[in-house]
Amino acid sequence: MAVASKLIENNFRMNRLPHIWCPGCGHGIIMRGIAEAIENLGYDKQKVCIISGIGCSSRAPGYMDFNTLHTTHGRALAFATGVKLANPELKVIVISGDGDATAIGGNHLIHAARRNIDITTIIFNNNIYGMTGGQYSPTTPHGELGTTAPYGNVDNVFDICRLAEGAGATYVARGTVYHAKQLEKNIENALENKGFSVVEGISICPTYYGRKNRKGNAAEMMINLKDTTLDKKVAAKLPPEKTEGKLIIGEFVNKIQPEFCEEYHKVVDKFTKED
Amino acid sequence: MAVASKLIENNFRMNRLPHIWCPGCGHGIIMRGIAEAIENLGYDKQKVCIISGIGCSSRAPGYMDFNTLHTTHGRALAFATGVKLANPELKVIVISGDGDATAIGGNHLIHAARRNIDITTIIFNNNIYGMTGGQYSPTTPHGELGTTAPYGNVDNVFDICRLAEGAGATYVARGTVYHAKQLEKNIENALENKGFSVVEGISICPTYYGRKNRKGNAAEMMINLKDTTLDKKVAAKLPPEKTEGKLIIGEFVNKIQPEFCEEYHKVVDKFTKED
Amino acid sequence: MANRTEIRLTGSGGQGLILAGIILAEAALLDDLNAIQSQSYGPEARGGASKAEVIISDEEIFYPKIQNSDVLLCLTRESYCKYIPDLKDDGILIIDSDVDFDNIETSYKIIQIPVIETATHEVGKSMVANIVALGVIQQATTVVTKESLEQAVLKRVPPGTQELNRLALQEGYKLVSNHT
Amino acid sequence: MANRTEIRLTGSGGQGLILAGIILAEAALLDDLNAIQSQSYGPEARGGASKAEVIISDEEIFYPKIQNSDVLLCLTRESYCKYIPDLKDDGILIIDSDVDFDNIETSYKIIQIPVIETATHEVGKSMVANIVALGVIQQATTVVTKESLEQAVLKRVPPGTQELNRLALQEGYKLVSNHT
Amino acid sequence: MSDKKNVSLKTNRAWCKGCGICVAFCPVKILELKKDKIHVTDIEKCIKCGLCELRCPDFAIYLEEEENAQ
Amino acid sequence: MSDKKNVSLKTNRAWCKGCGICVAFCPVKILELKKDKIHVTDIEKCIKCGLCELRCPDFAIYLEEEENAQ
Amino acid sequence: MPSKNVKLMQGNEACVEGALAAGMKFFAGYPITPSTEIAEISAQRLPRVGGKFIQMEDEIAGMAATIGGSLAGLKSMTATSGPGFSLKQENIGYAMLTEIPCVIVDVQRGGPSTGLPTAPSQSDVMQAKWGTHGDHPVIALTPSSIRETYDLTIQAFNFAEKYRTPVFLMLDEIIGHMREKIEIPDPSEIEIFDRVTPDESEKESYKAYDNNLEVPKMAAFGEGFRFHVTGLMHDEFGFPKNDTTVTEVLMSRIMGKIENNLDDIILYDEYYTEDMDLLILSYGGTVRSVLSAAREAQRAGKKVGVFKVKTLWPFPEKRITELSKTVNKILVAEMNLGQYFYEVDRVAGKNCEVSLLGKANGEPITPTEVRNKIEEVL
Amino acid sequence: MPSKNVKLMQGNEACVEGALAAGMKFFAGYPITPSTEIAEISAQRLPRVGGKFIQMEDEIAGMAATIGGSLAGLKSMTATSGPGFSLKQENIGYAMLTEIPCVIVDVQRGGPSTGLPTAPSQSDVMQAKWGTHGDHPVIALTPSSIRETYDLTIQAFNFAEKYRTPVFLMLDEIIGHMREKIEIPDPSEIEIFDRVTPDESEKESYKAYDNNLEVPKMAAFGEGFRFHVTGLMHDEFGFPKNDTTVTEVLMSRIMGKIENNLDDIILYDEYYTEDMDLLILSYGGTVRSVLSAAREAQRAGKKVGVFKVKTLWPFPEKRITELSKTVNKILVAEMNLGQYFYEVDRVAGKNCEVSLLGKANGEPITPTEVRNKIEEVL
Ligand SMILES: Cc1ncc(C[n+]2csc(CCOP(=O)(O)OP(=O)(O)O)c2C)c(N)n1
Ligand SMILES: Cc1ncc(C[n+]2csc(CCOP(=O)(O)OP(=O)(O)O)c2C)c(N)n1
Ligand code: SF4
Ligand code: SF4
Ligand code: SF4
Ligand code: SF4
Repeated sequence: MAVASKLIENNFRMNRLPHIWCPGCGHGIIMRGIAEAIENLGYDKQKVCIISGIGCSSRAPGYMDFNTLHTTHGRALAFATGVKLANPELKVIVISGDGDATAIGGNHLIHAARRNIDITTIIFNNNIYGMTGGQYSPTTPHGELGTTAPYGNVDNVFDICRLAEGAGATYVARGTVYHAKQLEKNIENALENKGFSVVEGISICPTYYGRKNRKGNAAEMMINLKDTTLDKKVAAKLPPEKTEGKLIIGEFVNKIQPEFCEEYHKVVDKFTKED
Repeated sequence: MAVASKLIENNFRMNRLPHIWCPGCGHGIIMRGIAEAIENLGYDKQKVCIISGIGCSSRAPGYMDFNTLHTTHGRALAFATGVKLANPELKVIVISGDGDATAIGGNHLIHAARRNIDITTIIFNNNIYGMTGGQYSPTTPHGELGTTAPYGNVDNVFDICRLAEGAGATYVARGTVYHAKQLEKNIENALENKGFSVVEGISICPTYYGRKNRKGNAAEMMINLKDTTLDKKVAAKLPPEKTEGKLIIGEFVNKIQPEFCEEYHKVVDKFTKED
Repeated sequence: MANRTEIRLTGSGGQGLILAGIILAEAALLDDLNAIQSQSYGPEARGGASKAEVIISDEEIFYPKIQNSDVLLCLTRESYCKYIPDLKDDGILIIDSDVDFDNIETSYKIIQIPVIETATHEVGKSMVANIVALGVIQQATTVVTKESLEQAVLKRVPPGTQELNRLALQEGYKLVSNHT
Repeated sequence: MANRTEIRLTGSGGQGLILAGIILAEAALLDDLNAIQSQSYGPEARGGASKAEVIISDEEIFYPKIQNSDVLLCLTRESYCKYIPDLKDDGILIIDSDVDFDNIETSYKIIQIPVIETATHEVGKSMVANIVALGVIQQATTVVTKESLEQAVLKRVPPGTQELNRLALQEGYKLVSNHT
Repeated sequence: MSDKKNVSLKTNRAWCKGCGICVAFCPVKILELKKDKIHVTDIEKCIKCGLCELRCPDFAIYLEEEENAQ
Repeated sequence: MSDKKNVSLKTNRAWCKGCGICVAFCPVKILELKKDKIHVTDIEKCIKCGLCELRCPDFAIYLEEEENAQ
Repeated sequence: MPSKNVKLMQGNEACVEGALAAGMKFFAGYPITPSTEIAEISAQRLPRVGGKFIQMEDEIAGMAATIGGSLAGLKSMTATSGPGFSLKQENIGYAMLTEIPCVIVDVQRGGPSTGLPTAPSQSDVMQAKWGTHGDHPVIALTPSSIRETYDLTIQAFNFAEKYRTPVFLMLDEIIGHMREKIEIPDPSEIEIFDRVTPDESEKESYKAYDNNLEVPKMAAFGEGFRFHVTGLMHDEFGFPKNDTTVTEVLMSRIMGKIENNLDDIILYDEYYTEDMDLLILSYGGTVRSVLSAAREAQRAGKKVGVFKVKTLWPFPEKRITELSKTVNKILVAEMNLGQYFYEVDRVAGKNCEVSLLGKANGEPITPTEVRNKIEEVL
Repeated sequence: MPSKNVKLMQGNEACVEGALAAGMKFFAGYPITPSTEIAEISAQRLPRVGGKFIQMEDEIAGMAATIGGSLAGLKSMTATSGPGFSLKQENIGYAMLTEIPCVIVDVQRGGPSTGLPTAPSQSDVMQAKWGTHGDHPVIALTPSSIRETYDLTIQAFNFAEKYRTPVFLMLDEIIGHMREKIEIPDPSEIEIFDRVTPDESEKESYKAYDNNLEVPKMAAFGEGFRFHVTGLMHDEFGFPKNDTTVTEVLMSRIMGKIENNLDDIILYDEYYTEDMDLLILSYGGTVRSVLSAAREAQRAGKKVGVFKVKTLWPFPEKRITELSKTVNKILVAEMNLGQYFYEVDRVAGKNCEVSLLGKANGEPITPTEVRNKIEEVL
């Protein structure tokens, strides 16, 4: 008897599973979604390259049966930029945590967005630093607790999607692990965008964020995701009172613009064709 | 006979002038504007602190007769955050170049914006790295030349104002050295905003950006600023054809939101009042 | 030679073994002994398997890690397998009744008792299994006094749970007394 | 001893002195000599005062910087003041006519000639003052041959400006010949 | 999963971490935890919706295509 | 600069770098460069608009309040 | 019953408590194992004493904000581990050249790179000395017990303030994470050094980099001195100067303020060094294994001395030279593949044989390993 | 008339030309004086040979992208100066542990901090060895002429590819910015080393970190090997392992691949060393002043030998030890306040007297200064 579904067998390094994530950690759901999106799109796995930084989420590539690179904290996109420009044939996916992508890695995120380099970034946003044990991150809501915010976080949060948009990303979407199917679809669309794509996947960390902030167990945190989010299209039809305080999910940007590697290759081609 | 106006004598270190900037460099105009804004607002100069990174523009604090700090490339806002939080009584101003603020310093820019810490950042945007001799920067227009973009820049640009807005800045404006009076007004408003403010001051670098891209001499570059920009309010009344390709100047964001140091002090106060 | 006891508390994350280790060490200090508590992590700081170490001695303790333990508490099979090789020949293995151990010739003493079940059913909170375990260790080793242990427990547990924890300790003592 | 000439070209940024230094060094290579060209910057890479150094020798040149110059070209007063102390006692000072120099007892040779004016009026482009200066230096020192200098100039100047630059060189030669 | 007839529900207790997510979201309530591991109470009632598989973070419950169903 | 009567145009040739910006923007065209430094051709025509001061990057031209104008 | 001030405390916690005792009022950092507790406890404790804690976006910013906090007048600290220590290096160099007092804690873990993030190591010892570009003086202290962590953290602040310089406190994961008995000294017993500040009368003449003083006085921003600070070479007023003499005078004062005060700065302990056949030099968590083995050796009548380094940098050259003349063999025990060993060998190698007991596999050097090495060497 | 291949070339330009000759196809960096020309010339030249140039947002990203480029199969380089070198250190450590070939050029300038950005210096020599956290091997080369810059850049690429490791090329501002005669060798004369790659048949069994090989074969992403790379300690397949044995085996292979090949890697030149009263050891731009003074001394009949270091790291311990037994005095001349001196003193100081001629004021050491020192010492 097989121990896992075909999807898992086809796309994961079976001998590396089960993964190290805690019981109920949402990260596994997003990781599965990425694999399913890749499979749905029929990409050649030899040409798929998955790159991450450091964090719980950043452990994902180690489990996935592609060309995989686990780099330094926050720098995945900079490594990915090198890989992609050096070999534009590769389908490059970056997996990152909210801390990894937007705290220490914030600069690489906005510059990759500015360049519109053809990389798909999936941010596993659990609103906390999981790997180091529950410090607040740039997405920990104001007032909530973290080990370094013992009296309630005084910081404001990033709206990752607005940040990515402001920096120039050509595909931007947000989904949650509760809305796993939609999230998978967002990832597919992101992968199909020729340019820089950001998908913010709202995850859950029952171990730290959940426990610190009394959000209940994993299942309760999932239900909470259902209750506190609204689809963009649905929200558009509601009066403001009904959308207030809700996290909007859905696609925010999906546009076509010159892609960095293609632009660069126009220069190279000019010379190599001359020869 | 005095050698300079009262404004200069009152706000500058006369023995450090003339400054090192090239003939026609726009940076002096913005620096003067900052001094005038401070004087107009009547700030106590003992309480004004001006902080910069590295670059031609970042030399400004050395000339200005306040508490001044010339730091490492890109890091001015991180130093400034320390200064401001440690002593919130100080009026903290950061002067930065387009490279300093948005290339190497991009992360600190977006995080200072996110925190809405009460710092006013003036970005001297000359669309190039001046100090190191003319390499393209994140604001060098697509297709233009820099020493590292010998065949035309393939990168896309940041819209600094949109980036700052996306990151959470509560005051955002753009002006130019041609529109020096308006720019000064923007700086005043920025200083008066209790929170994080960004003023993008479009400057001119005749030595590198101008020469490389055949933009003419300093005066011609100034005139060009007049011709290629449109005030936001004016633009709002024009049909799209008339605004296309123009750089919009004016105020983009001006809103009130909780400021970081104040929020932090609420926590401190809770304990110190208990005593 | 000095009187030195090395105690290893093992199980899985969330069982409160680090806290138990701290309490045990603090109890030793109350007895005017020296104590060092340390723990080791997996490849990262987050959750997973858990191990706390306590060394108690009447002279200065230099090396803070356990080389061979005198006492080994195991609340999971995984931790039993990993740490049993380092138990001294004349040591004591305290193992939860739910955990299978290998039936081999051993020279160490085995105390198999229902720590977790006692916490859940006798005390009423599985959370206090760590305190039950402390009672067991005290009774089995007398490395610290009951007075100091109780004082140390009460200092560390959340307000309002004192009675519960006192009961947990008592149940721990009893488990050993009843153990044949 | 080796035949070694140290030449310092000084003035302000934008006068093309670095290019002149490179051309002079390349001319020396064409004459099968060794040459090193270097420059020094102010506190930053951008504009400002400018200094180019060329060392020409028939043996291997180790130390690439000038200690005391044999030839000093000054196109501005500022650069004259800064570099005149390092001119050798038997050196040559070539100084633009617009620049005042201090009327003191000197043992070095002074050639004051209108380099910039010649470029502007005789050749018609102030831009080529650097090439005029090269003509002057050649004529005053013969450190490189005229053939090599001309070849080196023509290799480096923008296409279409060859005639202009050739003329500039000639005017440079003439300036020295006419100088009393 | 298109033809629901040919699939059946499988669990992998070795990988299951007992988080209870599948239990909470099973529409026909046939999942429970036994000794902190997943357990199917009544396989007959399974409607093969795949919601458990979709949200199991540990790939420990899934619908498998029957090999010889064709 | 409010009371234009009491101010007069000054230059500081030592600081002037000859960029020509003030020359280009003087509305009454009384500024020029002489030996790469600022020069006022006809001070009488100065309307004291201050545009030169506003845009001079080197603070080398400015309107000064007359000390004893009151 | 032990005294009321006796506690069981973790190394990282003792570091924060020491810092607070020394007057720390500002902490900026970024979490990283195994230093994170220092940030966490600072976040809890600082607001309660009117101090400020901020978690920055990364380590570079953490270092920058720490410097900023100090310039605004507060005693400031940051804490990190290997990867973060690497990132901070540029701004550490800035603090050295601009002479900004602050304390940088590095709780060392297994490297290189992400390496073994939760494992102990002492492999940043040379990075502390040479990690940033350019020549610069370094003060680095390393404790080997919880009480020493408390004391040396205070010492680190004192040195920072006294000599206007960043000071490193090098912990290792063993010391950072273990809990041990500590008797907290009474505040009255603790000597605290505050930076020397200029007084009102100096407002007009204030030289932030007065070369007539070994350590120039330091004003805070906002107090009316309006001085300039730059990471370029600068004159006595702090303004950039591209001048060989200015550079020489500045650099020699900066190097000199440390070199001229070695006797004040260099701290170490010696055990059984009166009469030795072998001297073991060690520090931090490792010296505990050495002391354990040496105690045992002494009990067995073997003449094994121990030199416990507390000030890693500046290097205790004088004392080690002296000792190297009294012994035939020196063994350097450290949790790395040989770092401090090089300096010991340079200095002592001229007089005796120097060998290394190094280990970098994620586990501490055990007393048994030291014992075996003693037997091998003696 | 000199040959057609004779040119006047700047050091930074020779570096790019050497890199292109070695097969560089990827450059990622961030401008900084005095290294900027390397980026600028790469930007001009690379697209013309089908290569890629990218200016990243900062030096950290520049280093990361360089590693990425190499993993995708291209020979990669980055260039920087002191402050940027400090910033790159974390990712340099990553490249060392993950064994990614690449060349990192550091054109040294006056430090610490922003210091003297346009002035020459050799003060990053120890940073090259110890700048990143953790223990690691280092290869660092340093040229003293334009031709040597060309040759050693090729050598740097060859070592990087041969040993699967980052290699430093340490220039100084003197060499980087001066223009000198260079005769470009014919491509047929240049030996080029390409990384050893696994072949098709190994697809299923490929071990990116095969410990049976001194230097494991390196596949590129996208070629069908689907391997994993991590900066954590890892097993032979590249997967993270928190295991002392795995760590030991990995680290000893990584250290060993350099230590076992010292004879291949260590390059130096000797002048007049057969019969000496004094040996001067120097490198880079400074050795030119030394050679000038030594030539003069020899002409005056003084027995002054010169040891010109080309491979700074690994340290040429064997040869320096030998030489130190044949001479009474060794003088180390370097543009810093004493860095390489420490290693020379450690190794040679056991056999002879070692002294330092150091300078760090923004100006090069002149032949006159060397001459005076020779007179003082002899
Ligand atoms: C340079 C550096 N700084 C800090 C760390 C410590 N660190 C590891 S992961 C992490 C944050 C993880 O949070 P996030 O990216 O949100 O991912 P999660 O673990 O929550 O999935 C931190 C701070 C590090 N490894 N390297
Ligand atoms: C860490 C570091 N990297 C690079 C440099 C080199 N550098 C100095 S200024 C500068 C860019 C300046 O451009 P910008 O910020 O736009 O200011 P401008 O000079 O144009 O006013 C660079 C790359 C440096 N000093 N430090
Ligand atoms: S700590 Fe949080 S994010 Fe990390 S594995 Fe556990 S639940 Fe997931
Ligand atoms: S290089 Fe450009 S930005 Fe710098 S001073 Fe000159 S004109 Fe201004
Ligand atoms: S969701 Fe998965 S891991 Fe969680 S209980 Fe169900 S089967 Fe187990
Ligand atoms: S704008 Fe100023 S610097 Fe330029 S020419 Fe006029 S006075 Fe001179």
